[in-house]
Amino acid sequence: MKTAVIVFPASNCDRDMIVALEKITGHKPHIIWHQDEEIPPVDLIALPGGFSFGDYLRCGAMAARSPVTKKVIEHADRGGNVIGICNGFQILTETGLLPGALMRNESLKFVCKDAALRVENSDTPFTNAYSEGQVITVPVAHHDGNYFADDETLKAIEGEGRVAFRYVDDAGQMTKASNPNGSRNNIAGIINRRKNILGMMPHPERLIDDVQGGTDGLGFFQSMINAIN
Amino acid sequence: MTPKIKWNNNVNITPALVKEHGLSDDEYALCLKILGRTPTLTELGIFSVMWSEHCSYKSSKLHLKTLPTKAPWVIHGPGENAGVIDIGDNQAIIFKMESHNHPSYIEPYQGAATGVGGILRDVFTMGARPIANMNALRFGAPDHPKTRHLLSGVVEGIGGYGNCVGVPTVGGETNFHSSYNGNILVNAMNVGLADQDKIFLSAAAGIGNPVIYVGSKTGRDGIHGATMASTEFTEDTEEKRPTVQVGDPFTEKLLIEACLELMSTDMVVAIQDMGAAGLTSSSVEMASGGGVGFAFNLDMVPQREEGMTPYEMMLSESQERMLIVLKPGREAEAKEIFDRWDLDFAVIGVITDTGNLTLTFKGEIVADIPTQPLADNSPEYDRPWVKTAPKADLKPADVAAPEDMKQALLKMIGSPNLCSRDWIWQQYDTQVMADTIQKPGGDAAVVRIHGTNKAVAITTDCTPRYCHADPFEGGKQAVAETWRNLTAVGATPLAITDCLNFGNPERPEIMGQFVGCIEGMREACIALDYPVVSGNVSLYNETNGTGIHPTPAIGGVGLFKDSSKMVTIAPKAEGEILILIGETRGHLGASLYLDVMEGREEGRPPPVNLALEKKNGDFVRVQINEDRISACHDISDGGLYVALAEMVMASEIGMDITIDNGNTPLHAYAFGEDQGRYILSVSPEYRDEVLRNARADGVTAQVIGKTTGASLTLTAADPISMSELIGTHQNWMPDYMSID
Amino acid sequence: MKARVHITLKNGVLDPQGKAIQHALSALGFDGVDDVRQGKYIELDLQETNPAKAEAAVEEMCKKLLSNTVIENYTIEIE
Amino acid sequence: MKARVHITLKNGVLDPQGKAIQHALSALGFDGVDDVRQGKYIELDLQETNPAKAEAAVEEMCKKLLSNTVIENYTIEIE
Ligand SMILES: Nc1ncnc2c1ncn2[C@@H]1O[C@H](COP(=O)(O)OP(=O)(O)O)[C@@H](O)[C@H]1O
Ligand SMILES: [Mg+2]
Repeated sequence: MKTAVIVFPASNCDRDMIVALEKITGHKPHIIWHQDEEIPPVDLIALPGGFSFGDYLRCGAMAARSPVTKKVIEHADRGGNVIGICNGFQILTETGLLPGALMRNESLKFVCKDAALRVENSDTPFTNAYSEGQVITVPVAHHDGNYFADDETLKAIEGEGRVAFRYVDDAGQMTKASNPNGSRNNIAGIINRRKNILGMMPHPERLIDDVQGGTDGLGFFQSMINAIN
Repeated sequence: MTPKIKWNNNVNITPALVKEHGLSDDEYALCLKILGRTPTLTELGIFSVMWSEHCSYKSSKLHLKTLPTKAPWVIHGPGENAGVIDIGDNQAIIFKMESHNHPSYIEPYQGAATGVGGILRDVFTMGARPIANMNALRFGAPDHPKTRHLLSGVVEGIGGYGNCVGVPTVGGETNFHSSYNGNILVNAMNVGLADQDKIFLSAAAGIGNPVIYVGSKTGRDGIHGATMASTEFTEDTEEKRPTVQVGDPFTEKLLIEACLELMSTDMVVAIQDMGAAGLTSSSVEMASGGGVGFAFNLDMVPQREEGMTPYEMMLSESQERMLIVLKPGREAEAKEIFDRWDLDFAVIGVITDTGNLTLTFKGEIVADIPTQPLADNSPEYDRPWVKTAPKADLKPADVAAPEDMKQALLKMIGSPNLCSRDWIWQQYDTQVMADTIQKPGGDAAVVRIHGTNKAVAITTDCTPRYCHADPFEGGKQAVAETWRNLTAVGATPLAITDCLNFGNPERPEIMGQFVGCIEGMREACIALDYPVVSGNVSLYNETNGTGIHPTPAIGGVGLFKDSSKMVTIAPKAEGEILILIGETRGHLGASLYLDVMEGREEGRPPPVNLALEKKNGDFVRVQINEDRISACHDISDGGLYVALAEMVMASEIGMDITIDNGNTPLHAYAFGEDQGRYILSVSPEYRDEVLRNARADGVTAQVIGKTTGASLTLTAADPISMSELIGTHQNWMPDYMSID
Repeated sequence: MKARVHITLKNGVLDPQGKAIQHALSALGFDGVDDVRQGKYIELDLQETNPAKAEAAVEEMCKKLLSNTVIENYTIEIE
Repeated sequence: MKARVHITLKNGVLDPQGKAIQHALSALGFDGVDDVRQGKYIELDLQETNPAKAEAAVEEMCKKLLSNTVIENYTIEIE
């Protein structure tokens, strides 16, 4: 599986993503700087977490308008796989590749902690290694992860099974207390209609090694290998 | 259009002006002697900041020199931007702690944020990639009207900066005490990783080499009171400007990447961040350190505001700036790197053989100061001091037993100084870089050395109530506690950094506290073979004649050659045996129990027996490294029962404890803060071996119970359920902070 | 010339900041605040001297960068 | 009545957001933008019907909560 990781100024989970992709695919991803004009042909493009352009103005706004992002959009339009983690998810909504927006957390505070996620749809290139309804624990670390979409959009996303992950409690129940940021319907990650783009706030790339406290993130990467190979 | 400059550098230097710049008569006389003439206004400003307490360490130098700074693994001790230690395989750990107390009180968010930014620069300027942030915080009493606002702003600022630059904040400490009501302490520590053959120092060299300014533009930020005084001389009638510095973590992140990229080439001769006193101290340190002169054309300095004067440019504390000496002819190549990262890059001068800092502005020389005398002859005071009077001993019998042990323990773990810090660290990205293998909540944070099996353990500690009661014992204890916390996770302690926060050194009592703490630190460092490699002093933390509790915050760093040896405070299973290491006498003097339960602050602090400390710690470390221990926790604030409760909460496995307190009253045994103690949790198969090894090493060890069930059952206390324990521990801070 | 841009959340879009401010105000004892909405205010110094052209340019800036039209409205004043 | 509050950084205080926006605009090909400053814009719906009283109340809110007077200025409009 050939992959590329896009690096914007002040991306800061790029290395974590590169390490995870290399560990799992056995190949070093292409590292693409935001001003690069071309992305070599790859099976997957990853937009990593961080604070691209300082998260100034709106999270992901400036990155979404970077030259390289046009190439990401072209890749996605051709049906290529794209994932956006955290800041990457924010960028994907800013480009319009995914619907909705990520607003300031309801608490107004940055939140970093382990979050229990329920896999809502295991029939995607990003979740097929999990089973539907499975509860996994993956850390979140963000200031703006409060997913918003208007009623109509939300209905469409839900109706089409496009919620990939939802915040739940340890027992798998969707509760207010288990929602770390105020997201509508406890949404932690969504896919597009064509199922080739996924955006999610939690960080699976931080949980691929036992010493990191668990390996619940591995399935995420395994899914893509399953889908692509 | 640029307004016409009405700057006049040749103002009359009156005694009043000298005084406003904080220079004493003697200091000014020395300044005249060094120059051989009256200073210009710019020069006066430069002398003033260079000889300020903050930059010159004039009150503390004499005593700091007594601290041990050497060990075979120390590569660079104090004197560089940060301390450097050898961790094998050509790798080095570079670390330092620094205060940002005053700015954080004025503007908590920006003050704390720029504190983090500053300490990051101290570390990456030496060629290290920052890998972990720590923060040691002290706030006033919870019921003081400012505390909530300050806590909220400081934590948000630390997170706001550290999270954005992508360095995990992995631990720290947080105290509340009324002595900080008017002077909070915000001490930030950073730890970085470098290759030993890629360590950069600040001493400039090479006559004719270009001197480069990179990073943010210079504005009028943070120019001290002195500037306010000088406004009348600039004929500049603009509104009074705030002196608060605003941090730009985005630019810092770019600066880190650009500087590390530059340092991976062979272009750099010397590099130095612009910290306190900005361009002045960085250039004086670089020039005097290398025995050379600098000639700057200040017109070349990137400026954010119009009409900036040389005085303002030299004293500005705008953030996110660096000064670099390049090899000749490499400017274009270097500029390319900074262009790619969208950072300002300007050649502002050259190295000269004059030994002087020569500043030109609009074609006129505005300052010409010999740097060597300016740096080396900075004042040094042997300030009068008096020894802190010893406190009377407090016997266990002098402290009433609680009516109900269970309620007493709950009150302790739900008190401001012992409750969970979740509310704080959840606002920090503790895991970015994906190498954090022990998060906040344990005895020390542990961060893996990327791509290796090695890891560093990091902790910050100080118990100001002890330092206040007995500076010598308190200083000793602060060092020993960091050593103990590193040991408790299984790491080998290597070295410390410190941040010495005290009141007004011109008061002999305060100076006595300072001297006492240093002496105690020194003894502990020597006994534990644990040198000081960097540090920072913050004096005058005082309002209306009331100083803070003496607070020598210590940041300790230890190493794992094999990170799989690490343990946490959480027992792994039911049925494990709990072994108490060390002697328990029930010392309640200056304890948290006395404070929380009786509102008293009395008595001597628990003495630290350094020989025992070392023996117990070495024993514990060996047991951990030989895989016999499944969890370990040192006993600190709140004593044995609190430590046990913390282990139960971390594992969510209960305990059944039976104490043999002999002649010691049970509450003193349970809550006393005797030093040098640990609790080990071992699976039954290792029980006898651990006890046997302890006996062989002459270490006091006794079995006190086992892990079992879902509640904590303690001698003479009703069982406490997990939910009661965790709820009480976790709720205080969120509840406190939700009251607007 | 100077352009002033106000960026506000569309009706129906939740505003966590506004809500938090309203809550904090009431906790501080300020009663009678029915609603609070927080937006952005951006001032631009432009070299353009023709107001119509300036407005058109700022309109473009708003569409392309300054606002997220999924959730935000903007207004422009030129002076 | 409605109150509109503008909160802007004091003169001379670094505005990293404004700087970044200016930079992004130029990267998008918008030339001739000399400076950008970002501030906050807050709208409040008040029950108060007396303009003077409303203004006084909002002034208090600005001092106590809405603005950080160490680095920010505020202006209030009542309508
Ligand atoms: N300001 C803070 N930031 C991050 N972690 C903190 C902070 N304050 C305390 N902690 C964490 O809380 C835990 C308990 O702190 P403390 O009681 O000081 O530990 P100890 O007694 O072992 O020194 C530690 O893991 C520490 O790192
Ligand atoms: Mg400890």
